[in-house]
Amino acid sequence: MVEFLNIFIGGLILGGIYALIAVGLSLQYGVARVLNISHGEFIMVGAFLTWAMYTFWGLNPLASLAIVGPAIFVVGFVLHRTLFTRLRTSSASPAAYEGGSLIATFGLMFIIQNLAIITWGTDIEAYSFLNTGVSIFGARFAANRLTMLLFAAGICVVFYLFLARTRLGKAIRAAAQDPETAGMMGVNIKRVLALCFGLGALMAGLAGSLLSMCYPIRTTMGLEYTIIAIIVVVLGGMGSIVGSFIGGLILGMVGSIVLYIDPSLSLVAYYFIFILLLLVRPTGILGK
Amino acid sequence: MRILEGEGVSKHFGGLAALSNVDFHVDAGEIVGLIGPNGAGKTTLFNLVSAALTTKQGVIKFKGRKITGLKPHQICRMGLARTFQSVKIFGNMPALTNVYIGSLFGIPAGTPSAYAAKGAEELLEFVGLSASKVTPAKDLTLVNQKRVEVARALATKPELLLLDELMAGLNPTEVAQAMELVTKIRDRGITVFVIEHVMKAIMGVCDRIIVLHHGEKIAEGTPQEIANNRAVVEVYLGE
Amino acid sequence: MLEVNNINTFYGKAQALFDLSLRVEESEIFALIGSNGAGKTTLLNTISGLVTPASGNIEFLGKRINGLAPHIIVEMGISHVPEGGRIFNEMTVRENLEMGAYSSHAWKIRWGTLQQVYEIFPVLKEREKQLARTLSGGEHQMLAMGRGLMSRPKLCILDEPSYGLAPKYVEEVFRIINSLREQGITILLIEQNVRHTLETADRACVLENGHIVLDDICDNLLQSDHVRKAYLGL
Amino acid sequence: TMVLALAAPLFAAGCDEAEPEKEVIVFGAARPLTGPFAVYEEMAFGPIYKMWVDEVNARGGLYIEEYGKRLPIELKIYDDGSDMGTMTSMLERLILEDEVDFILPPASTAFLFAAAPIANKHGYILMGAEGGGTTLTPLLPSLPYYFGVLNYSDHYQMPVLADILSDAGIETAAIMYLEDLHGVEYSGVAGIELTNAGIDIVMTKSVPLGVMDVSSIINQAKTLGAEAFLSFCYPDENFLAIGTAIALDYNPDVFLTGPGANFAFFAGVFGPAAEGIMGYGAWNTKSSAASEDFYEKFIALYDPGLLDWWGHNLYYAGLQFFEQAIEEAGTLDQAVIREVMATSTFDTILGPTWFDMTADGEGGGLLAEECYTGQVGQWQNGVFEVVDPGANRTAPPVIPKPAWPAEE
Amino acid sequence: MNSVASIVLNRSFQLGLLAVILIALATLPLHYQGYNIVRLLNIFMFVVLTVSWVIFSGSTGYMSLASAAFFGVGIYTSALLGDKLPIAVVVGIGALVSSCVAFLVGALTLRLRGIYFAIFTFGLVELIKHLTLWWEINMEDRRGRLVVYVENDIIFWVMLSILVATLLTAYFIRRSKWGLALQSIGENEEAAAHMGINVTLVKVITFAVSALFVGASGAIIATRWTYIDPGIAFNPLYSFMPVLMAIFGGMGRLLGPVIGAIAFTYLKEELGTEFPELYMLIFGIILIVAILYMPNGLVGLIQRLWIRGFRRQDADT
Ligand SMILES: Nc1ncnc2c1ncn2[C@@H]1O[C@H](COP(=O)(O)OP(=O)(O)OP(=O)(O)O)[C@@H](O)[C@H]1O
Ligand SMILES: Nc1ncnc2c1ncn2[C@@H]1O[C@H](COP(=O)(O)OP(=O)(O)OP(=O)(O)O)[C@@H](O)[C@H]1O
Ligand SMILES: [Mg+2]
Ligand SMILES: [Mg+2]
Repeated sequence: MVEFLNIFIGGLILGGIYALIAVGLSLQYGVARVLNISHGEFIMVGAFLTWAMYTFWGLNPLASLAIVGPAIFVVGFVLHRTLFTRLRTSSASPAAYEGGSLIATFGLMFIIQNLAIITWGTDIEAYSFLNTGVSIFGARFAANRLTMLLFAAGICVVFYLFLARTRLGKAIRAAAQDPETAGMMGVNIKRVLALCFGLGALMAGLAGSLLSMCYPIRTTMGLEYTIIAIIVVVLGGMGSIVGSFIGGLILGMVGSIVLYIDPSLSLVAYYFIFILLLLVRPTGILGK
Repeated sequence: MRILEGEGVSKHFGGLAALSNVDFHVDAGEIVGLIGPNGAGKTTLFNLVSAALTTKQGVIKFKGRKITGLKPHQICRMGLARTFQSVKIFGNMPALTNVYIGSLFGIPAGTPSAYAAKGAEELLEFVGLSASKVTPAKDLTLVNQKRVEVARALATKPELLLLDELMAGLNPTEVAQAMELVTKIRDRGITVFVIEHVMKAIMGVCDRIIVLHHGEKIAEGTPQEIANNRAVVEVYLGE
Repeated sequence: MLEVNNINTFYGKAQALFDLSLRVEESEIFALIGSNGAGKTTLLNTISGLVTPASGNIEFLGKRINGLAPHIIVEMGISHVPEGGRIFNEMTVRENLEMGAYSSHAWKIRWGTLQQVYEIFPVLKEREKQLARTLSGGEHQMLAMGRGLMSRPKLCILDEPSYGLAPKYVEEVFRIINSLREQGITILLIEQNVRHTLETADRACVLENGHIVLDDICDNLLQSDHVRKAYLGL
Repeated sequence: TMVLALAAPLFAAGCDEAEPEKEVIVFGAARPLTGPFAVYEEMAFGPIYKMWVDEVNARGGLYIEEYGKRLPIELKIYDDGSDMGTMTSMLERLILEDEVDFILPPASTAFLFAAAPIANKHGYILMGAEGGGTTLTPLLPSLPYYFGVLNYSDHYQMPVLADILSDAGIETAAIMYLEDLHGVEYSGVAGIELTNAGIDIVMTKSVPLGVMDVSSIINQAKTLGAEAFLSFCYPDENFLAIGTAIALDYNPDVFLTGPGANFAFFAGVFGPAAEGIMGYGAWNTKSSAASEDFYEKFIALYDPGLLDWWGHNLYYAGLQFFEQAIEEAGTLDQAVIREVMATSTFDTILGPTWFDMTADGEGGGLLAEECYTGQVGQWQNGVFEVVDPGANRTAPPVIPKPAWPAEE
Repeated sequence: MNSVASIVLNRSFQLGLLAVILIALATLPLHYQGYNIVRLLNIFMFVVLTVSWVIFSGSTGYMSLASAAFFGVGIYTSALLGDKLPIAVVVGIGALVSSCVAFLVGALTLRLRGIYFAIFTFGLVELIKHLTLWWEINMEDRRGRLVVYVENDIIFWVMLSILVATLLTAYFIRRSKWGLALQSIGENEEAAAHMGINVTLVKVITFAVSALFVGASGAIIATRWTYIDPGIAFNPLYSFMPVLMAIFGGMGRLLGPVIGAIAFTYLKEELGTEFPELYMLIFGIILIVAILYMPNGLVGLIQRLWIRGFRRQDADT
């Protein structure tokens, strides 16, 4: 029973992280059509801001979510309004835009990382926060990881409700399917796309904040997280927020089980499951 | 001679029976119409015949040979060509290249490419597009894109041609021209199987009409018989 | 109500509309006729802001609208039902309709409008929760029109609403257009079903190669030799 | 137009320039300024070679008899982006195109392995810094220009650890190692040495780079009741292991992580929880007066959090040795300097320092065992004490380690 | 038209110039031993990777991120066999093994489309990497291996031959019926199938052919790297780089990827050595500016300038 809980809740925690990392990217690619290679850099910046505020000002990492999120949102929004909007209007076709924006985000990745290296150096940073055990029916878990899971789940649910229920959320979904027609319905497409990009960045920033509570951070860590995010998003089905969530949980559970059996196989298992699932469902779990 | 025949053809999408147990046939030299309300399964039938979709239920034979289970390119090389309801052209290629590809690959290997190129030009003229040879296909109007598709299909030297809603969006005068085109295709010795919603055209060119409704065949006969069939009037024609 | 003055529209270097002018009066059905590629869709797209004219002037209710973004034009009361309907396949019927009422003034009163739309198209109420992509062709077109109405337009632009529809639904479409007019909505219509259109509309103009060649009340056009020959196939 | 594209690089093939009068000595290196290994540049060899160059230049440079004057040192550092292909190319560029006088090593064991044959081929002395390993030992005879300074698994660390553990009466140990040359070597050697010392290895688990959860391993070690937990991973995984052990309340008598525990900032992150954790190294200000001086110099220049209590004094000593060998040789001829390095003993912050050469002095060498200030360290009251048995010891090991502190 | 231009555009002139350059390149190591050999062979390698990528992905629109897998397979072939067989044979085996892997992968996955295919192939690289790692550690109790040493000029010649083979293949595929089939698959695969094109066969074979060159260049470059392990051999960088270089150069014509790879490799190295602390920043800015102002890549820009140059000349005369 305890072992089962260890694996199960461990899987939830990992899955929660994966989902949180992926949801923002899913939004950016699914709606704004930008496969954001610099996604991980936003995670990294979120993590470093949180770390810096904790170390230098003693600010509670959970409280810093409220600062990091909006700050990174603004950056994402402005980036889209300037760079990507320009790119979109000057691109000959949607495919050309996707290719172009891929390159542009590569560029962004280099720029953000270099700026971060100038600011924070390349060494490892870490802090200890809520690092105590919490017992759930006899199984013990680190409090910071549970907190991260709770916040990740909360953020994802709020975000899902926002998309499903609100006027803006519906506009975002409509824009994801057919931006031009959404424009004809009265949606300010430029703003909605920028909003999506900004929200994606915001989710990345929050993910970074939460991750920094549990893992050491480095300014060069971004790409690793981008890769995880892309994998989860594709696994879930492009543009499906719920899919990303499910994809994250599946990978998390698989990871947790394999870590229990043989940790050295965990990454082999991730990629194996990923490849297998794609072969069975060529457009992801919830793709159409 | 039956150039195309199907027995007990069925297709399900999840729980939805898009086609159930349809028997049909097309004789060589005929123009056969396929009509039915939206969503009746007409395009699905074409997709099965041309192997764009596969099914395990039922048998489809072309020129007496079973073709279920074959790949689209094999069916094309046997002499069966088609156009698409939602056009599928090679958008960034000039109209002429679209047709040229048809003549290059649809015919037996070893044909000199100069011959194929000539055939392509001739066909483009046949569908009335010789003026737009070099225009990238995506810049043509929808109707002209459909004509490119017809020329491209003809370029593969088919014996049977499937036309899916060639006449949608045409005004009556243009419909008349399109009808003429269909007749001319038949006059080249090509059997034609058409889906249309434009009654005037269907009634005008077809020798025989098959009516589908909810994936089932509800009527079959000459245009006259179909126009007077009560079930057809009720579910399809209206009034 | 809508006044188009001397607009010229280009796709890249190719000119699609030449010095084109027309007027649509309040509460009428105004039809555009023309062979394929004549520029009808281009004209509608220019009016609703999807394409920007290179020169000329478009006024709606006395205000200049060319150069404005589509979402602002919708707010001003023009609703465009595009070629093929272009409904949001992955959203439910209800959500599609709500999207139609996205513009701020329509959003506040969307529940009322929704009931009205359901009255016009009772089928849509039955299918409320269904994903739009599972609708039949006719229902699909009804949804597109219903969505157009949700923005409470003063002017409704319909681009070939009967495209690809079975004959039975084509009748239905014209019935709906008539009932819209009865509710006082002005209609700008493109249809290939020329006879039916000219019998339904008040006035119409004939577009050829980006030029307007005829502009008259429909009864006259039905008598015109040119129209009879080129568009009615007589 | 195809032609033009192919022609372009040809123009780049420049012609030789006449050699100017020698004014500076150029030291070149391909270092990971970016990418996953960039952390080495900031926390390991990076600060040391910069500090050393500044010091030498402050003295006016290296005195080279051949030129009859002091020549200042200039650094030429290229970024290898943590990519092997780039590193090997950059190294050859430094040697062939820039014709630097000396090279400094790239970072990480694998990169050292790749760099050693290249340096050797061109007859450049390569002092090894971050990395080294048992796999290199059999190759040493064929690499006369290689001089490794860092201690590694069978290069005295594991035998010493085994002694410490058996002295303390530890009977069982659990090993977690990274799927990486470092992890594989350490776990392999630990298996041999600990078993020889009569310690039962109850668990050996490997984890992939980038692992995000090690609770199952910690849980298992806890269930098996392993008295010693040895984590042969990099800081990322080691931090995770410690954090998880604290949360899961697994407090073995010995908790060793390396590399990781040897960095000064480690104690900052874990605070009181760092108490009693062991790592490799080691040196501290008590090791010798020279160590104390070195420490003072370092913190005058850098954030004390960047200190490495394992490698820093070794890298610095290596450079001091290199520097004296060059001056002693009185020329920039690498072959001559190599002979001096292979046969001499110089004073460095480690005291008298020399290399144990292979193949009767014809092969490459490793820093002699006697020169090290310590092999195993342990955090005690905020100091990384050397706990080796013998003369190097600065404090006796605390085994069992204190309990994890309660979170306040 | 202007006479200089007409000479430059003359076919036999171009071929002649090409031959001269080729001979100049081939004989370079005979009288020169410096770093430019290394620089050139690195450039060649990236041109090979990029052009191979374009052979398949450029026309079909299937964005493959599997290059690193084929490259790594080549590298490992070299590491395992390099000391047992002559280097030319090793390179050949590397090419064939990569090609076989590509064939299998292609047969399995080419029904995936768009981003799914791209990320699948990426996942594949990682899977192979971690499997190799697992196998080395658990079955052989080691990690990484040394690769046989080969002289730089030999590497140079082998790489040059691979380059020539790649360019010739790309050129002839582009001009053939086969190339048209690939292009039509990129435009609309379903329609292509209905035109009588055996799309599966065309895709899988092209994929396998393009992997030949990637594998070969991996096998030869490994000897320069001297020491490799799975992380080094299967580095996703070598999947991303060809894509970036191809887009950077422009994919409209064969020349685009070639120029893109040359310019990119050169730029990256020069920036990395001139401004090691800031080059990522500069590089990032260049990428963004390039994509904003050169929508058709470098060749697009060159073409534009070229045409403008002609206009001016024409106006002058
Ligand atoms: N790939 C598919 N997946 C799921 N359902 C499908 C698919 N293709 C068709 N359908 C469904 O099958 C039914 C028949 O579709 P089909 O396209 O054959 O109709 P049709 O008779 O051609 O209609 P129309 O006249 O509107 O073109 C429809 O309900 C349609 O929604
Ligand atoms: N996106 C585009 N790019 C380039 N040319 C275009 C584009 N859209 C339309 N055109 C051209 O503009 C002209 C007018 O097209 P438009 O779609 O307005 O015609 P239409 O009258 O609506 O025709 P149809 O009856 O086929 O709908 C045509 O020649 C068409 O080829
Ligand atoms: Mg259909
Ligand atoms: Mg139109």
